[in-house]
Amino acid sequence: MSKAIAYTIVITGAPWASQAPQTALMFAREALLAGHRIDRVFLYGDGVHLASALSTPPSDETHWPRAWSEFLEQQNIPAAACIASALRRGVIDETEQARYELAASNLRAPFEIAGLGEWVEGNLKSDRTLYFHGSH
Amino acid sequence: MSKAIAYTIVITGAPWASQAPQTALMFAREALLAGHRIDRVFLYGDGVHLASALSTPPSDETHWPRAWSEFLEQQNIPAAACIASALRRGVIDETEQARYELAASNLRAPFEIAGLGEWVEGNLKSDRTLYFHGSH
Amino acid sequence: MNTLIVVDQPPYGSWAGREALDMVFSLAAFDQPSALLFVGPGVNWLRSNQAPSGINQKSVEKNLSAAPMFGVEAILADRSACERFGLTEATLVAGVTLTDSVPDTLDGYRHVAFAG
Amino acid sequence: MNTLIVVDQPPYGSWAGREALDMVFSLAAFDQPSALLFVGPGVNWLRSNQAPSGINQKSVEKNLSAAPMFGVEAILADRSACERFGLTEATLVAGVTLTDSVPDTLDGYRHVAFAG
Amino acid sequence: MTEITASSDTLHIVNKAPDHPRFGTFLRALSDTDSVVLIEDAVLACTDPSLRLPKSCVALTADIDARGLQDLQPAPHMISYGDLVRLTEQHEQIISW
Amino acid sequence: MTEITASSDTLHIVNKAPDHPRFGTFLRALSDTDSVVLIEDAVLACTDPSLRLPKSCVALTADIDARGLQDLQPAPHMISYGDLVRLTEQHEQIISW
Repeated sequence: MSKAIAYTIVITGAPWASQAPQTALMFAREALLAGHRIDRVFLYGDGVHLASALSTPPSDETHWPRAWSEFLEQQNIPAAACIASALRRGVIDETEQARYELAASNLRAPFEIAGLGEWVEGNLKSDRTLYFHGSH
Repeated sequence: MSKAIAYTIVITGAPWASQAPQTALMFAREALLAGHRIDRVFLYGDGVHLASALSTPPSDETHWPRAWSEFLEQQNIPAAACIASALRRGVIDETEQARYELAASNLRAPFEIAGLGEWVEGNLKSDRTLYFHGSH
Repeated sequence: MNTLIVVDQPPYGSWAGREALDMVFSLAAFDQPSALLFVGPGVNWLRSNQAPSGINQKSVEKNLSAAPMFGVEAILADRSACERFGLTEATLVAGVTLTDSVPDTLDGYRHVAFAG
Repeated sequence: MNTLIVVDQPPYGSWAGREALDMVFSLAAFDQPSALLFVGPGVNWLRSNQAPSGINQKSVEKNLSAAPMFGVEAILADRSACERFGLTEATLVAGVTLTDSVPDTLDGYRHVAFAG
Repeated sequence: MTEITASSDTLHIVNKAPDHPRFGTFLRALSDTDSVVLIEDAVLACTDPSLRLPKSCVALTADIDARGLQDLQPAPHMISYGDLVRLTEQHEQIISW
Repeated sequence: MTEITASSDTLHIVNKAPDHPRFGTFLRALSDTDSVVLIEDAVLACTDPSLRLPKSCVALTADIDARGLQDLQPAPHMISYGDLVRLTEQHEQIISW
């Protein structure tokens, strides 16, 4: 095998509107199997919906937010949703809930809310930044 | 003026991903001004994100979910988000929160959760069913 | 009040086609005359032998084949789109009626709608 | 590590262009060399006299004109797309460099990304 | 906009950019006597005279202005949101593309 | 898939259907020596021999199978998700369309 590679993975397509979270998860699993590292996962634009704690698909469908959460926790990979994208689209953590006096929060652990600086840092630190977009 | 017309309005595009909620609101206001009636508003597909109680755009941007809520309440127009679309996408009322043992609910009043039967009934009852889609 | 639901998005990459199917099944459940029309890349919903287990999705082939039983009056497809995507009688699912004129097909329905 | 952010969606109908702008401003804020490339209907972001108050949105013209000041190295646009959408020197915002070859432009950047 | 007479023809409301595949499907579905309103991204079609749009085609002023197309030559026929409501009064069959 | 040698050329990962405008932009951006992987809706491009795709173009098996394209003639070159990872090892410049 060639030398181990570090990836930053950016997901911009939402589950149940695109295949992006699915393809990205398959890729991420195979990358780890090949001995590579995933530095971080960054959700941008409509991709932030993957971090919803309230998504409730029918029980016979794959639950992409849960599948991603479990993968991130098992592999101890940090993951963040872009704060500007997330606030507009109603994906909120407890800090933002308090700041904006909202009735609830709905961010699924281990996702965090972070600025685009996390993405810039990923670009700099990782050997590759890979994007998984919506199909539209 | 010609005779008053009753509309069902269907929105399938999400705010901050499409212009659909904006165009639909402009249309709805003008329809009432022209003496027409809006029987109901139905959110389908990505359009259910318009019913998020947690959307928090920057304060200098139009808050489409709030603008729609206020319009619906002022005009006493019933509005529903499709249950199948909403559950997958994490738009949840208190009933569904209890049923699926979720940590929170995030449905903005006066939107309700309802089945596609509401849409079928709208088609039958209203003179026109108008769709406002995303741009993709 | 007959309704035509149109699908122009390809399968699996987005949910629009599935949500269009839900619409037409819902019309049928309320005894409203309804049909499906597949155009553009949407015709790829009609290819037989779809095997989406590798992408962890469910096939819609079964749902489509059950459509007439549930009261959906027709499954229509634009012939030129089928030809463009290499869909022949051998590879189309059963029960599809090909149309040579999308405008004429649309004219036959009081309501025409997309899922998104 | 120079980065090119590409915009191919038209303005106002979706948020993709604005989110692309946020990306390039963020790179500039962290002193990373970056540029914007507008292609296809995306070139319509570059038309002067945008007046979106009637649709209750903010114009991005001001943000774009501030881009060089914030350290964005270039605002590039595909010449053929500009021609297709009737964009001339008279109607383009200031500071845009037209490119005759998208492949050559892409080759000049280590990272090339879309916002969505 | 001047008064519109009642019509049994289809009203097409198009919001997709002209290079979106659905815009092409819309063009193919169009009959000679149909009415067309361009809204949102579809108003960009006014920049391309080679598109075969009917003479009666109109575009929403707010979307034209937003995109800086106020001074386009030849100028598109423009309507307000209120005019759009009137068009939906006059047409029983409406297709939103 | 056989072993791939290191390359300084671009790897294009395309997920849009062939009639999506971005697919056209991708085709125009393609250089002769670039590598191409079709994923998701883009695998439908394999049904259209008139598209000018490079001979080295490959498609994800899972997406081919999902869409019932297993028996397509001529058969597209197919790769697994693991092969896709190997292609990203070999290319420093990667564009996701």
